[in-house]
Amino acid sequence: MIIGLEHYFFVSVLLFAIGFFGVLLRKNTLVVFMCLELMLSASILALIAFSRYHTTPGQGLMEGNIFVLFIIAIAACEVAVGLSIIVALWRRNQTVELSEINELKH
Amino acid sequence: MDLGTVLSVILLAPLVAAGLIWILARQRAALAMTLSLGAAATILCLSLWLFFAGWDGSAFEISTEWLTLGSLTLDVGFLLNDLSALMLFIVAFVGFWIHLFSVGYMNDDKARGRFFGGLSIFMFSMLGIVLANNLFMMFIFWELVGFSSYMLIGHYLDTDEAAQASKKAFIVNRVGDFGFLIGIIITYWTFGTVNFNELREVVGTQPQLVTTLMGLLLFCGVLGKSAQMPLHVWLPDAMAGPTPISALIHAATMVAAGVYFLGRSFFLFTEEALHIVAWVGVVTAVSAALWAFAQRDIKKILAYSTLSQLGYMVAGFGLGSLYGLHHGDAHNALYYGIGASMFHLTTHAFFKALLFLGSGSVIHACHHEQDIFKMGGLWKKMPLTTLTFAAGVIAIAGVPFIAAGFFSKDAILYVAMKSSQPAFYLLTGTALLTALYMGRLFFIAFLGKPNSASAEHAHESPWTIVLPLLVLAVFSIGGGYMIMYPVTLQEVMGHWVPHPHGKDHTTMIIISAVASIIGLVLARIIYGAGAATDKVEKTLPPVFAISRSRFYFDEIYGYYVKKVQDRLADVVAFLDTLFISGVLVRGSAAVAGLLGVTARRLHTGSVSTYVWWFFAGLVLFGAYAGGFFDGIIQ
Amino acid sequence: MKEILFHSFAALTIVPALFVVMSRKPVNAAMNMLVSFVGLAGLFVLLETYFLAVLQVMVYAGAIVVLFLFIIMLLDADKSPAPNLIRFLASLAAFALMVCGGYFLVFGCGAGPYPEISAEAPASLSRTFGVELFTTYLLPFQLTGFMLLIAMVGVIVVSRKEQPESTGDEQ
Amino acid sequence: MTTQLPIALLGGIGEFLTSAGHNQPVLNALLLMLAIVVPLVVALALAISGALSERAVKVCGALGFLVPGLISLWLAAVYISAFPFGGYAFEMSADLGLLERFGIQLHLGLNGLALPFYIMAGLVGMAAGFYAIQSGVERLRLYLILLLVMQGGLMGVFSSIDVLFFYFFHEFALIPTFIMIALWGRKGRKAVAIEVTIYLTFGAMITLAGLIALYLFSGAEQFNMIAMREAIVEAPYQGTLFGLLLIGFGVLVSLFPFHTWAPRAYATAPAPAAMLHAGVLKKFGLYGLIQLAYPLLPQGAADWAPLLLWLALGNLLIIGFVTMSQRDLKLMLGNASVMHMGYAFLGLYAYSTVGIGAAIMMLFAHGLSVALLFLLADVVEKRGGTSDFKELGGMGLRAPVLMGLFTAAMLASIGLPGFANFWGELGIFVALFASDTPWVLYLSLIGIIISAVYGLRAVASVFFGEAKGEFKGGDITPAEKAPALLLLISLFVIGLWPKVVSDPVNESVNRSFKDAVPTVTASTDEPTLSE
Repeated sequence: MIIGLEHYFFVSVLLFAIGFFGVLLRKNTLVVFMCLELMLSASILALIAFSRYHTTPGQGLMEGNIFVLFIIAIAACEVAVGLSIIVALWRRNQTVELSEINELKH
Repeated sequence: MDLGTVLSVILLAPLVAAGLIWILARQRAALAMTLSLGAAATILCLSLWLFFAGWDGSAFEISTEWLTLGSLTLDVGFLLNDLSALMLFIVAFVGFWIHLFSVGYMNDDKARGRFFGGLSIFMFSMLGIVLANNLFMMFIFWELVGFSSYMLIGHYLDTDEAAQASKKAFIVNRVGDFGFLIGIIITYWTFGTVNFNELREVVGTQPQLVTTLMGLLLFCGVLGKSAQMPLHVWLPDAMAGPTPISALIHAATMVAAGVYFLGRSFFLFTEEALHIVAWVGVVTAVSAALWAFAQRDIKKILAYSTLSQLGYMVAGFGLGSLYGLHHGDAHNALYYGIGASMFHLTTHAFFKALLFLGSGSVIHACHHEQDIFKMGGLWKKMPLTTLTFAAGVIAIAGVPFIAAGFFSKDAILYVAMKSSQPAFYLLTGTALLTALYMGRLFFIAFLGKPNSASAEHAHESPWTIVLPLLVLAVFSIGGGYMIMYPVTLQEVMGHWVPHPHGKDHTTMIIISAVASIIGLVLARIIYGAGAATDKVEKTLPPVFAISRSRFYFDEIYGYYVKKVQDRLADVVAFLDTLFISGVLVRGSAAVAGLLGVTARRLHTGSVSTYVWWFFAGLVLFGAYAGGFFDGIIQ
Repeated sequence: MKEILFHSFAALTIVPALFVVMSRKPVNAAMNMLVSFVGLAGLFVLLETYFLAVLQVMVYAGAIVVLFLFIIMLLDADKSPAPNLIRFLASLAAFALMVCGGYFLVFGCGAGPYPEISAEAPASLSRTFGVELFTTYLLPFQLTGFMLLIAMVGVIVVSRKEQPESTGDEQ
Repeated sequence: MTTQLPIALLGGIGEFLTSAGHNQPVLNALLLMLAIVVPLVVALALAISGALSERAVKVCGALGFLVPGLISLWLAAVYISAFPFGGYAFEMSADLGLLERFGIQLHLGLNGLALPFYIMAGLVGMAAGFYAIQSGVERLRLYLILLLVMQGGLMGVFSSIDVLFFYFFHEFALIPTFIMIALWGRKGRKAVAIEVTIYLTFGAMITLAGLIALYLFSGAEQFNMIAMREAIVEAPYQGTLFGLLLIGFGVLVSLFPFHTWAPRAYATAPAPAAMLHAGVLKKFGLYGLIQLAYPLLPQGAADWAPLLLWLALGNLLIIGFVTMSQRDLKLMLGNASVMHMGYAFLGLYAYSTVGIGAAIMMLFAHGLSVALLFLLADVVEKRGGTSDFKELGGMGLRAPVLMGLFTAAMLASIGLPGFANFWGELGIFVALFASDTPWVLYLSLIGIIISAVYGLRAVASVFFGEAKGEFKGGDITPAEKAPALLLLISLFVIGLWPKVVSDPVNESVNRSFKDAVPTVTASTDEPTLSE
C-alpha cells in the first residue's frame, strides 16, 4: 500500500470531524476551544499535504507551507485572546459552561 | 358710459358693498344697512337708466376669457337681451324695495351686519345669473345664489330649525346641480361651446345634436333651484329664514331663476323633454296647492303657494313651447313658452313679494306670531297692510282685469288648453285651489276678531315697511298692463306672450274668472272670517290628512337620510376600519410581528445552538455541491 | 517502512483526538491534545516539512497546550457533567455524517486521481522559509508581528480585573 | 370693458416684474435658494443659540416663515408677469463634486407645473408658522425649529429639478412631522406617530426605488427632471415602473386603500403640522406623478388607468361615506382631505391637458383650504375644549367671525364657486366626460353631494343650534385670524381670478402633455363656434 495524498487527506478529514464532534458535544468552553484547535490542525495537515503533493516541476512550492506558518502564528494569538475571554467570562459568571452563557440573546 | 361698464358696475356694486360690510361694518348695523341699500339703489338706478336711455333694446354681448386649461376655455361675459333685461328689471326693482323693507323689519336684529352682507352677496349672485352669457358662468352664480340662500336661511343661528333648513336647502340644490352640471358638460362636449348665442346658432344649423337627455339633465338644475317635484322639499323649510329673505329669494327672484334659465336655453329642449318639463310643472302646481290647506303658519302657506306658482311657470314654459312648436303660426311662436312663463314670473315676483312682505309686516306687528289662527281682525289695527295684502290676494287669485295674476295665468291656461287637455284641467283646478287657500289665509288672518293677545296689540308698521308694500301693491294690480313697463322691456311680455283670440278669448276669461271668484267665495263660506280653528280639519279629517301628508316626501327623504344614507355611511366606515385599517394594515403589521417573534425564537443566545445551525448550513451546502438540488433548481 | 510510520502517526493523531472529545476532565483533554499534536508533527515529518514539524511541537504542544493547562488550573474547572443522551446521539450522527461524507469525498468514485508526490521537497529546508518570509512574504510577515502585538494588548485589556461593578454583583 | 382699467393700472407693475424676470436671473435664482436656506438657518440658529427671550424666539421664527413666503409670492409675480418662460425659470445649479458622477447636482428652478405648489408651500408655510408662533405651546422653540425644518424642506421639494434632491427635501420635511405628532399630538399620539412613520417611510422607500429605477431605465444622463423628460423608457418596462411610482406616491397621497394613516394622523397632529402636511407635503406624491410619471410613462399610465380609476373612485365615494359618518371634527377633516385626493387622481386618470391642469388647480386650492380648515378646527377645539360634534354646538352666536371664516373655508373646500377649489373640480369634471369612460362623471359628481352633506353637517353641528358645552375665550383672536385670512383671501383671489395660476399651469401642461390630448368635440361634424 502506497501512502498517497488521499490518506493524508482522510486523516485531516477525520481530525476535523472529531473536532467538530467535540464542538457539538461538549459544553465546557475550554474543551470546545480545544476541539476548535483540533479542527485548525486538521486544516494545517491538509495544507501541508497538498503542498507536498504538488507535482508541477520547477515552481515554488512554498505557498502552502508559508500559509501554515502564518496559521500557526494566528492560532497562537487566537488561543491567547480566546483564553483571556474565557477567563473574563468566568470572572463574570463563575462558570465556563456554554449552556449557562446566553448573553447574546440580550 | 358704455354698456359693458354699466353692467359691470351693476354686477359688482353689491359685491363691493358686501366686501365693505365684511371689513368695516360687522358691528355697525347702520353703516351695513346704508351700504347694502346704497348698492341696491345703485342697481335700480342704473338699470332704470339702461331701460329708459342707455340701451336700445338690441341684444348686447360682451365676453372675456377667464380661464384656459388645455382645451377647456371658460368665458365670463354679459348678454343683455330682451329676456335678461326683463329679469334684471325684476331683480333690481323688487330687490330694492325688499332692501328698504328689511331696514324696517330687521331693526331689532343683533346680526344685521351679517344679514345685509348676505343680502348684497345674494344680489351679486342673482345679477350674475341674470347677466351670464354662458352656461358655466350661469352655473357659477347658480351655486352662489345657493350659498347666499344657505347663509340667509340660517340667519337665526340659535334655532335648530334654521340649521336644518339651511342645510337641507343647500344639499337639495346640490342634488339638482348634480344633474345640471352633467347637462352643462354634455352640452359643452356636444357643441364645443356653452355660450348661449353660439349654442343657438349651432342648434339652428344642426338641430339633430340636441338630445332629450341633455335637456332633462339641465332641467335637474331647475328642479333644485325652482323647487319642482321631487326636489321641492327645501322651499317650505326655507321659511325659517327672515321674512324679507323669503320674499326676495324664496319667492320673487332666486327660485324663479330656474324658469329664467329655461327661457335662456329653451332651444336645448326637445319635444319629449318639454313634455316632461310641462308635467313636472303641472304636478308641482297641483300638489303644492293641495298641501297649502293644512298649513297654519302664514309663511308656510305662502311657501306652498310659491311652489304651486313656480309649477305654473314651469308648466307654462313646457306647454307654451309645445304649443309654439305645433300650433303657433305667428312670428314669435318659438317664444311662446318663454313669454307665458316669464310673464307669470314677473307678476308673481310682484305679488308674491308683496304677500311675503305683508306677512312680514304682520309678523313684525304680532311679535313674531306666525299662526294665522292666532291672528284675526288685523284689518282694524293695520289698515294699510291689510289693503296691500288684499291686493296681493286678488292678484294671485287672478281676479279678472284688476289683477296682474289674471293676465299671466290666463296665458298659461291658454297654452295648456291648446297643447294638453289634462294639463289644462289640472291647472284650472289649481287656479281654483289657489284662490281658495289664499282666501282662507286672508279671511282668517285679517278679518273677524283678534284671536290672541299678540294680534290684539298689533299696530301698523313704520313707513320703511309700508312704502314697499304700497309700491308692490300698485304693480301687483297693474302689472298685467304693458304701460307699467319701460318700452325696452315690452318685447317679452308684449309680443312673446300667446294671446287667445276670438272664441278662445271669451272662454278663457270666463274660466279663470269663475275659478278665482268661486275660490274666494268658497273660502269665505268654508272658513269664515277670523276663525280660531280649521273647519276642514274638524269636519273632513281625511281630506285634511291628505293635504297634511304632503305625499310623505319629507318622510321618505328623512327615512332615506337617516336609515339608508347614514347607515350606509356607518357601514362603509366600519368596513373601512375593519378591512383596510384592520385586516390589511394591522394584518401586515401582525405578519411582520409574527416573523419577528419567530426569528427571535431562533436566537437562543446559546453558542451550541448556533453551531447546530452552522452544521445544518454546512449540510445544505454540501448537498448543493453534491448535486442533490439540481433537479429542484432547474 | 513509511506505511507503518504513517499508520502509527495517524493513529497517534486520531485516537488522542477522540479522547480529547470524550474525556470529561479538561486536564485529560488537554493532555490528550498534546499527544495528538505530537502525532501530527510526526505526519509533518513524513511529509518532509521538518521546520513546520518543529514549529508544531514548539508552538502547539509547547505554548498552546501549556496555556490551556494554565487556564484550567486557574479556573479550577471541574469535571463537566455527562452530556445527555439525545445531544450525544445527535452529535454522533453529525460526526458519522461528516466522516462518511469525507470518506466519500476522498475515496469515492468521483475523487481522484491524486497527483503523485513531487520529487523535490523545498520545505524541508528551514532556509527556504527564511528566504521566502523575508522576500516575497515580507509584508504579511510584518503584519503578523503587529497582530501579535495587538493580541497581546487585547489580552491584557480583556483579562484586566473588572472595576467595582463585579464586586457589586458578588454581594 | 372694465378689465381695461385695472390692466392699465397694473401695467407699470407688470412691466417692472417682467423686466425683473428677464434682467435679474441670478437674483431670482438666489432667492429660490434663499427660500430653502433661510428657514433652515433660522432653525439652526434657534437650536444652537443659548437662552433667548420668548419674544426673540418668536421674532426669529416669524422671520423664518415670512422670508420664504414673500419669496414665493415675489417669484410667482415675476413668473406670471414675465410669462411665458420656456420650460424652467430661475434655474440654478450647484456642483456637488462626487455626486456629479451619478448625474446628481443641486439644481433648482420652477416651471408652470411646480409654480402653484411653490406658492402654496410659501403661503401655507406662512400661515402655519404664524399660527404656531401665537399658539403658546410648551417648548415653543423646539416646535418652531421643527416647523422651520419642514418649511425649508417644503420650499425645496417644489423647486428642485434634481430628482434626488426632490426626494431628499421631502424626507427632510417628513421627519419633523413624525416628531411633532409624537410630541405635541393629542390623545393616542404615540400609536399614531408610529403608524404614520412606518406607513410613510414604506411609501417613500417604494417611491425612491421607483425613481431610481426610472432613472436607470430611462438611460438619462442626469438624474433630473429636464434630462429625464427627454429620455424614452421602453414600453415593456413602463408598466412596472409606473406601478412602482403609483403605489409609492399613492401611499404618500393616501390613495385608497393606502389611506388609513391619513385621517388619524391629521386629527392627532398639532394644527401647524397638520396644515403643512395635509396642505403641502402630501401633494408631493401627486406632483411627482404629474412631473415625472405621467410625462415619462404614458404607456404605463394607460396600463394602470383602469385600476387607478377604481382606486380614485374608492377615495371619492367610499371615503366620502366614511367622512359622512365621522363624529369628530378633526377626523372628519382628515377624511375629507383623503376624499378630495380622489378628484385629483380622477383628473390624472382622464389624462388630458384639461384633466391634469385642473388637477393641479385643484391640488393648489385644496392645499390652501385644507390648511385653513385645520387651523380653524384647532381654534374651535381650543374654544370648545373638544372636537366631538356631540359636545359642540351653538358657537355661531358666541364667535361670529370664527363661524364666518369656518363656513367660508368649508364651502370653499366643497367647491363653491368664488373660491379656487371650484375651478379645479369643474375642470376635472369636464375632463372626465371627455375621457374614455364618460360614465365616471356621473359617479364622481356624487362626490359633490357627499361633500356638501358632511361639510354642512359640520358647520351646523358646531355653530348652529343652542349654545352647548363649555366655551373658553372669546371669538377668534387677531393673531389667529391673520393666518386664516391670509389663506382665505388667497383662495378668494384665485377663485375670482383663476388666470393667475391657470395660465402658467396651462402653458406647462401643454408643453408636457402635447400628445396626450384626446380628440375632443368629435361629435360635431362642422368646426364648432368655440374659439
